[in-house]
Amino acid sequence: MTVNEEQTTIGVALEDLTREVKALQTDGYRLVQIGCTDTGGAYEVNYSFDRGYQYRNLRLTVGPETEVPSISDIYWGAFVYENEMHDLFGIPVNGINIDFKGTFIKTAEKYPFSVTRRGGDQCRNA
Amino acid sequence: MGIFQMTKTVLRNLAGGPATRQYPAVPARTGPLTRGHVVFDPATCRSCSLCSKRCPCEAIRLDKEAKVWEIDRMRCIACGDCVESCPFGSLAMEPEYFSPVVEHVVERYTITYVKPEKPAKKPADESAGA
Amino acid sequence: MNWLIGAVLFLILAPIGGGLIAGIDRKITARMQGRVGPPLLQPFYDVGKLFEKERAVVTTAQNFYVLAYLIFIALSGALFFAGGDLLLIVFAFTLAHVFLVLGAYAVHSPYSHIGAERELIQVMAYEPMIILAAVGLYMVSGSFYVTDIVTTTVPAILYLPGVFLGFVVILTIKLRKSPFDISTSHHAHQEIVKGITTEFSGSTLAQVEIAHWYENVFLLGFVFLFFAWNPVLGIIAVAVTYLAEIFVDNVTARARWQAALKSGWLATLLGIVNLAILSYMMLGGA
Amino acid sequence: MPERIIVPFGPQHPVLPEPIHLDLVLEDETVVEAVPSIGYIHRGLERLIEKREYTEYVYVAERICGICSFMHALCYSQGIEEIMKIEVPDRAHYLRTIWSECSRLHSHLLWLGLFADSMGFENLFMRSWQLRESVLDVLEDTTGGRVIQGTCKVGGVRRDIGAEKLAEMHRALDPFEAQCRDLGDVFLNDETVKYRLQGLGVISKDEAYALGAAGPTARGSGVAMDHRETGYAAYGDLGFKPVVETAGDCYARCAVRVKEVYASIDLIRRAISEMPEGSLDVKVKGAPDGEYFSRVEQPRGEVVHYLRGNGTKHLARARIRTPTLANIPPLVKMLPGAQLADVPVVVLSIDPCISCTER
Repeated sequence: MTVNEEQTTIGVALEDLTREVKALQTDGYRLVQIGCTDTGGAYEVNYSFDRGYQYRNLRLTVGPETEVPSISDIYWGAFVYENEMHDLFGIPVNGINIDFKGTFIKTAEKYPFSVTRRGGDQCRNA
Repeated sequence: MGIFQMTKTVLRNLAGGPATRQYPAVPARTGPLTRGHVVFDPATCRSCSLCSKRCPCEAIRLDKEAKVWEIDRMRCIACGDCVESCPFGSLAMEPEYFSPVVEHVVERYTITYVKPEKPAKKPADESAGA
Repeated sequence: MNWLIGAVLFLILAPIGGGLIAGIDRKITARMQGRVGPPLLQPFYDVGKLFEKERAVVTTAQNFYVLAYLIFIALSGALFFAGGDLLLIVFAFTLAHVFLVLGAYAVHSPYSHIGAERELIQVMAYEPMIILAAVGLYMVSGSFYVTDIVTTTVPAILYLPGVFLGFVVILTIKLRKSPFDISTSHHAHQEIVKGITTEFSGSTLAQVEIAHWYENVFLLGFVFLFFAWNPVLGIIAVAVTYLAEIFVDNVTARARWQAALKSGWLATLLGIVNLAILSYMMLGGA
Repeated sequence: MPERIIVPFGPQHPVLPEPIHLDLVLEDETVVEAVPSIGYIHRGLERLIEKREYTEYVYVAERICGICSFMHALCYSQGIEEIMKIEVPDRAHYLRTIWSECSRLHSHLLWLGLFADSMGFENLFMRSWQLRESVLDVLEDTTGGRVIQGTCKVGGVRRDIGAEKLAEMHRALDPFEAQCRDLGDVFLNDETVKYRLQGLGVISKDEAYALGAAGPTARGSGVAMDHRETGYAAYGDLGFKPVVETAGDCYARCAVRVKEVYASIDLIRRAISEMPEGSLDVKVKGAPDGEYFSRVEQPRGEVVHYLRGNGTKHLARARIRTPTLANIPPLVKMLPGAQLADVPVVVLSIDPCISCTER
């Protein structure tokens, strides 16, 4: 039996985020990942969900210092991704259930992937 | 039989002798394809620098002016991409692993390839190896 | 004078014999696992290397405790081979382990503390059985003295099969073999690192190792007592018992401490039933 | 209330050779809370994509993990192929499947060995790794690398397996399967192993789903979720059914992996006998422009490679979500209530691969 995988991406506004996530949870979606992409000065945060190999993305676009509400009260396991968002990108996340306050991923440099750092850290090999 | 399920294996091991080998006294098993280390032939290199461009970890450096080809063995991940990309067959992959070293040395070769005197339409018979 | 010769011979030869036994053990274990295994004399190389190491200790008290452990283990073994009183021997043997536990408690490491707690649980598990074994041998031979037990012509094993089996079970605990290697094992792949011996290093650890060799020889001597009426059979029995321990080590996973305690007491129960039947028979016969 | 002590577990603990740190809050020997932290070896491989051409990044992607290496390369290549609309030849699909399943075999046998070691069963550990060695030999003979295969590339594969070698592999499968079944019997039937595993670290089906568990951790709890069902590479042709256990304890997770070993052998056997002829790769021209979430089922669970191209030779972003990261929340839920003696067993039951997680 082969299932066709479909991927959809929809934009979401910051204030609608928790409501949309809640709706997806009620629909029986599981959280696959939360990932950030910096788009030169701002971040795109992809919240990915899956139900029966149907892939849905909520895409949130935020500025560098914008606080993002945590979805860890809806998906308990979201704390790993949200701590990662904070530790690598420096995006402040509000109200994570297990907040490591920047110690989940102990990098030598704080917020190594942050947009405000761009250009400062040259890759040694480049 | 729930208890002592492992008995069969234990008896077989006792009878069959050890399956391990005493490396490094006995050399490691390698196959003909094993990616051990890259060797360079300075006599055929035409300084096209494709190898250094393709190298994913920037272990190869080529200086066209000084005719120097360098490889940093500690960076090299032996992926074999340079060997495949070399159009002149100057690079080859040997199956033996490089022996451990105690200090960081960059291997340096001087390219001895001399361009043929007159372009007499030499056929490109030395196509890529590997 | 005989007793003195026995004790001195034990003190000199037991570390050599114990080390060789450990070497053979490692070789056989390796072969059971399909490995080549270390050289036969590897345990001696290990201990020799440990003595050369720098002394790094957290609390100096631990050295004292470990030394006391070594001395009392050697003492109990020497008493045994001098043909002394079994009850006194068991007492000295237990005291030795108390010192080891105190040594582990002297350092402030969670791993060695948990190891020490587990060692105490082990003492609880095997102690009753060792005493029962002494009592059983007394009932058969009519004396607590090793000299008398060795010279008796009664085949003790025929009267004490339950006690012997129980003793073999606790021998697994004593030899620190799987499934009961809960307080420390021969390989540090354990949730509490190396348990009770985690914080010992250098010559202190070497002393623990030598004490372990003394202990093994002493325990195998105890096994011999069950077969003392026929020395040849006795030596074969000792070898077979040890091989069986290695085999069990290789075909089982490590149990939790609860199971070790339960098994120790089940073994004791087996011993008690054996002794009860024996005393009933003796009373009936009398 | 009993006194609580905190026992550090990792990042360098002999039973778990992976740099994950757990603070275990204990009451006697019972765990009441476990706080994980990672990041000891973060390598920033995601950012390396901005410096490497997209065709060369395959080698970097492959080195995210030393065990699921082939599958990282596969997932990355599939993502790029999806963005650039490249049709990969059938033979490449089949070869990719064979190497994927060989990787799964060697990963599962490695895990079974480590798992046996965590419960103090050294002999079983040695036996598992002895069997794994024969898989590694096959990988070395066919790809040139024991754990880093380096044969997957964007647009196909770099090497072929000759007909003779394929026949030899096919012949070797039957005796190998018999040996694996002997090994599996010990894991599934031995009393001491059962005593250590059953009823330990239970996580229910709903909980596993809600926590986003992946791979054998989810399937051991009865969530029938295996990305191979979507039919990437040759799985669509070969047909595939996920292995599911329902108990949700460590024993169930172990059983899933043991049965997946059998399933992988079967998949390899069918892939070899149905291997089509044809070319190995297609020429890749241009540069990727677009984005795709590429997903592949690794031995540890589903991996997500988010790839985003901007029309140049360098991708704008690669974000890799490894299965271990997804399995950390279930692990945090499993640990409370376990005995200290069981902590290594529970931690290993999710098959943690921290070097993957620290990409």
